[in-house]
Amino acid sequence: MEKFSGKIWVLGDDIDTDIIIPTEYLALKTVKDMAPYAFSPLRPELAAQIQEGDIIVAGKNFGCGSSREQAPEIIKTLGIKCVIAKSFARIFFRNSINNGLLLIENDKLRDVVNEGDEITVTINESIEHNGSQYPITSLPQNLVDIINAGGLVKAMRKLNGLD
Amino acid sequence: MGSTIIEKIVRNNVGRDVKPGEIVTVNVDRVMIHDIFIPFVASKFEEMGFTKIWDPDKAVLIYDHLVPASQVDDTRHFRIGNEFVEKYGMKNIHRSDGICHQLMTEAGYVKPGDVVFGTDSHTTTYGCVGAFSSGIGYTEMASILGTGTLWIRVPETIKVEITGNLPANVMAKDIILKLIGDLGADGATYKALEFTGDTVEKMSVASRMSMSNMAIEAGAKCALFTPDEKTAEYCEIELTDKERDLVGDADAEYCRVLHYQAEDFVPVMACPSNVDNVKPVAELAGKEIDQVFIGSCTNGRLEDLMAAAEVLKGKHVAPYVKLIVTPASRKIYRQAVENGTMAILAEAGAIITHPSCGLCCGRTGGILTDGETVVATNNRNFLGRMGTSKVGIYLASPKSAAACAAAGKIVVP
Amino acid sequence: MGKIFKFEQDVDTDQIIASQYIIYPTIDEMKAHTFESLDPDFAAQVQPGDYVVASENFGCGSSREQAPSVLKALGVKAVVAKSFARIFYRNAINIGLPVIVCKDLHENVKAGDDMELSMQEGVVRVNGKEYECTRLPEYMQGILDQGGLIASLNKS
Amino acid sequence: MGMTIAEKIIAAAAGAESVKPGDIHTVELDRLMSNDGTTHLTIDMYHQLKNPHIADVNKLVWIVDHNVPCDSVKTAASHKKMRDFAKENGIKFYEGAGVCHQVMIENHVTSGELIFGADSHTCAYGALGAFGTGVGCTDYLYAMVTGHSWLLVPETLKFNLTGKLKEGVYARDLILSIIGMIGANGANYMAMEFSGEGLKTLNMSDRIAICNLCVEAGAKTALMEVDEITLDYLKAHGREPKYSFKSDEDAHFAKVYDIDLSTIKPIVAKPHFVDSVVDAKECVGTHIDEAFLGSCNNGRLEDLRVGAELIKGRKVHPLVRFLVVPASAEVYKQALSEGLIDTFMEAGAIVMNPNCSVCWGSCQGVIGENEVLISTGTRNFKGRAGHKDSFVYLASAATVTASAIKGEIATADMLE
Repeated sequence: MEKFSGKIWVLGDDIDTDIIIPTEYLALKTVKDMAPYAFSPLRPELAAQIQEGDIIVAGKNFGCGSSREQAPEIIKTLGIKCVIAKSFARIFFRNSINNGLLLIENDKLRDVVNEGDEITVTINESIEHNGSQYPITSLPQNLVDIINAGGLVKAMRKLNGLD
Repeated sequence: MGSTIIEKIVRNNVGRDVKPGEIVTVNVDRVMIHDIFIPFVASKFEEMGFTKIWDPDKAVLIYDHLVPASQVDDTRHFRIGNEFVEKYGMKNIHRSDGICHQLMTEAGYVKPGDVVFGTDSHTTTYGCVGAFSSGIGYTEMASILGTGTLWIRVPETIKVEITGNLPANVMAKDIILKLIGDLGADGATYKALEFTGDTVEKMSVASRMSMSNMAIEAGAKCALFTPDEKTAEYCEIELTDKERDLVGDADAEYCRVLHYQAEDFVPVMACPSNVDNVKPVAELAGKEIDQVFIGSCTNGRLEDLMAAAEVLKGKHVAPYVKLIVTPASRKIYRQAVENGTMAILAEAGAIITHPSCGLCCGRTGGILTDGETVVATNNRNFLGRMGTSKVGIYLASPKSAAACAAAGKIVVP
Repeated sequence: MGKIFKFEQDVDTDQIIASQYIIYPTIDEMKAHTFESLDPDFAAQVQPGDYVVASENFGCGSSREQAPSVLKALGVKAVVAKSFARIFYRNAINIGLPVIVCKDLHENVKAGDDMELSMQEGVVRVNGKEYECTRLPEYMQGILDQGGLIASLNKS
Repeated sequence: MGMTIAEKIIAAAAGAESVKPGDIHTVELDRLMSNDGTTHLTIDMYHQLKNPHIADVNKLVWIVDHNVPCDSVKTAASHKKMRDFAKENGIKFYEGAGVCHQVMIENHVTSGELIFGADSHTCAYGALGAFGTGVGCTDYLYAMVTGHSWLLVPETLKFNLTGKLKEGVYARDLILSIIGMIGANGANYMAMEFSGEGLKTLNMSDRIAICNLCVEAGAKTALMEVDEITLDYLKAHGREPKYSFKSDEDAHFAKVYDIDLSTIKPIVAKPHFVDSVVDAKECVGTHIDEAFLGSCNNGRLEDLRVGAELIKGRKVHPLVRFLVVPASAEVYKQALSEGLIDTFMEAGAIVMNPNCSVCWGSCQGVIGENEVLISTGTRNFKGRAGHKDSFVYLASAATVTASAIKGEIATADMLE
């Protein structure tokens, strides 16, 4: 099973899509242009601090609000390897998988970690933090396939014999 | 063991019994794309390498957010949409007939038991006729257009039973607002809502639509009503046995059951800036307002306009207050002309626009500024949704909204 | 001395400042969009003391006072044209932006030329040549001299 | 020496025996109209005055009509400023009641009045024999504070109308023809006066359309002789004339044009000038993206009837956006009761609330890059209806409606 480690950023409950990317920046041309403003209503400095391979750990209802697909695209563009939350809003969950952003549901981790900790994720198995293991429900194979393909567009290109 | 409505719909679609939590691939009966997302859907579709739509007749394109255009780049969406329709042989396109969710049911695109997806979070609306419908992003829409299928996780169901007779000044909107207040903004996330009881059985399809439309504001995946004779009449069909069977079985498993007595409901409003911040209108009475908006896929239907007209007949909108009326569809507009509703609203001083999303999507249609207060019949009151972040948005029923317009302040209808 | 920004005939008020901007709360917020469709760089390039030179019927169209106001706010010293549309003319005088009729200037100058205007003598000087201008009626010169119509209100 | 109508109104307003072109007079104003295009700036200037006050609040009428319903937070702030000021000072205030000039003519203007409007198409009031002229907000503020203003007495051009417009030809074709003939500055600083037997054949709606567009020839004002039609209109709206002036026999006119109405043909003004007029037939076949029936120029009941009659039983071309926007709430209500609104809705038109709409081109029905609009609005300047690289053709309600049906510029006689 694929295994990776990363430094974590810790966020609270109900991180809505307007916090992930406020409407006023949605008109910018590309997701790359929008990325510096990610999480700006809450933590304006955060986008600049995130490093490739970092992990977000959040509370419940992450990604609630509108169906804007830019939200997961931006998180991915910032280099976030995966988001671990107590729960995810439905449309955000789908949009993330489709854009190849890994989401993991776990209702205990958020309450024991501190920002800056390092954790290790073994996909479909567990999260390791300070020697403790937190099991993760395995994602169905079709979703793993989409993520592994790098998102739905790439998966479909493969299906159509293009890549 | 019995099944809930959503379990039956999915079972009928995939041809075997399913249980909540399971991931299955469904065959899609209909999809809806609106003008805001068509450029993205079109480019993703081609990037994926598809050369034809799996079944062009099952796709519907509706221009509603940008009608009429308010910014110079808006018509680009129409141009791209028109090209897409032409290139892939789509026939179902509405360029100025009203709001997508209204047209999907009104124009007969959705039938009981159908599995439908749309590029809009309020796609939950079609549960009013017993269809499973839900909002998705534009990338997934592109893949459905190519494959005709989508994976879904079978949701658990929350049953909401309402019995008894509603007070005269209470509308379906008051019920759904109260429910969202009770459930909270994520109280139904991933879950299906199922409405039952003699109160909803007595409701028109239009009223049911207001409720299924707003289910997303509690996070729900879908919100379902059992198809009945009213549904059949609305959809202009005869119900089949399979459709009649779309009822939650007595021994079905629900993750939660809520019961409400209709007589207990009072007019309520969702206060700034969360849909679950719900309070009785009586507690808010007296607050001065600047504008009233009656319209949207939540409450822009004939019965809503008629309810407003009944309140406003022989009265006039209060001085310095604007009443903006945006019917949900061309058909509704014409019916309201025909039965005299429009004349009453016009006489009362309403600003009546063409059917479209209007103010609800916050691009035009009555934008407000700092310190202003609006009472609106639509579905969201998020910070900044209708102008600056210092605009107070109160969501209400058409009856409450009309009464406020006449009074110039919040009043109990 | 100021530089010439040259325009042709029938420059209407929508070209000077388009409808979508005139509703902006203040002239300062609008001025960056001056002449946006005819010369998108105008607002960035014009310096205080520069001139707008045009042919016939400058400022035709709407009564929006924002048109002369954005020119004044950008520091345009005067508009010199073969003729002006009347509402623009009146508005310009009222806000204290000199509008000068000069029949011969337009054909004989090009954009970027240095120009000098003497209102008192009623002449403009460009490239070593002098061009005579039509003098303002005394009444209007009076309004200009006191700094526009509002200034006269504050005096009385 | 006799006087023209314009001279008589100025003389009365100046308290002078007689006036002559070129004189500058201080005049007492009867009415002051302002709309949301500039009022926010007027208010800002008002607050900067040393001694802010209003000479006679009863003369003021403020109308929100340009961006209705409101389309942006900036517009909303401007509207709020205007609404709050009107409320505080007791100024007659309309919002959403229709285009300012139509609202003024329906409710306020009467013959012989001298009216400043902070909008160039204020010259429309000449249809009722009133001297209406467009001014900027500084002029407006000065008049608001003092009750008077300065006015240069204009020369008058006389248009002596004879004959009758042919079937399928409208007042709008007439005024566009006149503007084409005299040019975009052909009446600059002047008054345009219309009289003659031909005038009697034109109803009030025709007359408003004619006077309204005179500013596109540069005119300071437009005036028509007061006659039975004027008096009937005033009476029906519960008003009396202030004066019923006619030009004297020996009045001086800068020029007199004789126009036989029967010679007028359907006209189109091509992009980007109102005086670029051609026979409508020359534009037939030009692709269009949008059509607009409305505005203070051509959004009255009579215009809607013309459009509705043509489109009844037909459909708007699927790729054309056909905006129908009544000029006022009164017009809307009448059109509703006559069934015109339903006819347009049945045909697939987009029927908007009474307001300036795409004629003003900043918020409703704006057109995109390289798009083409055929319009009954007042102007076809470059970028007027949206993108700077877009195109506006002006034509009558009949030509606009026929084009909306065909999907390209067409005249009404081309409909099967």
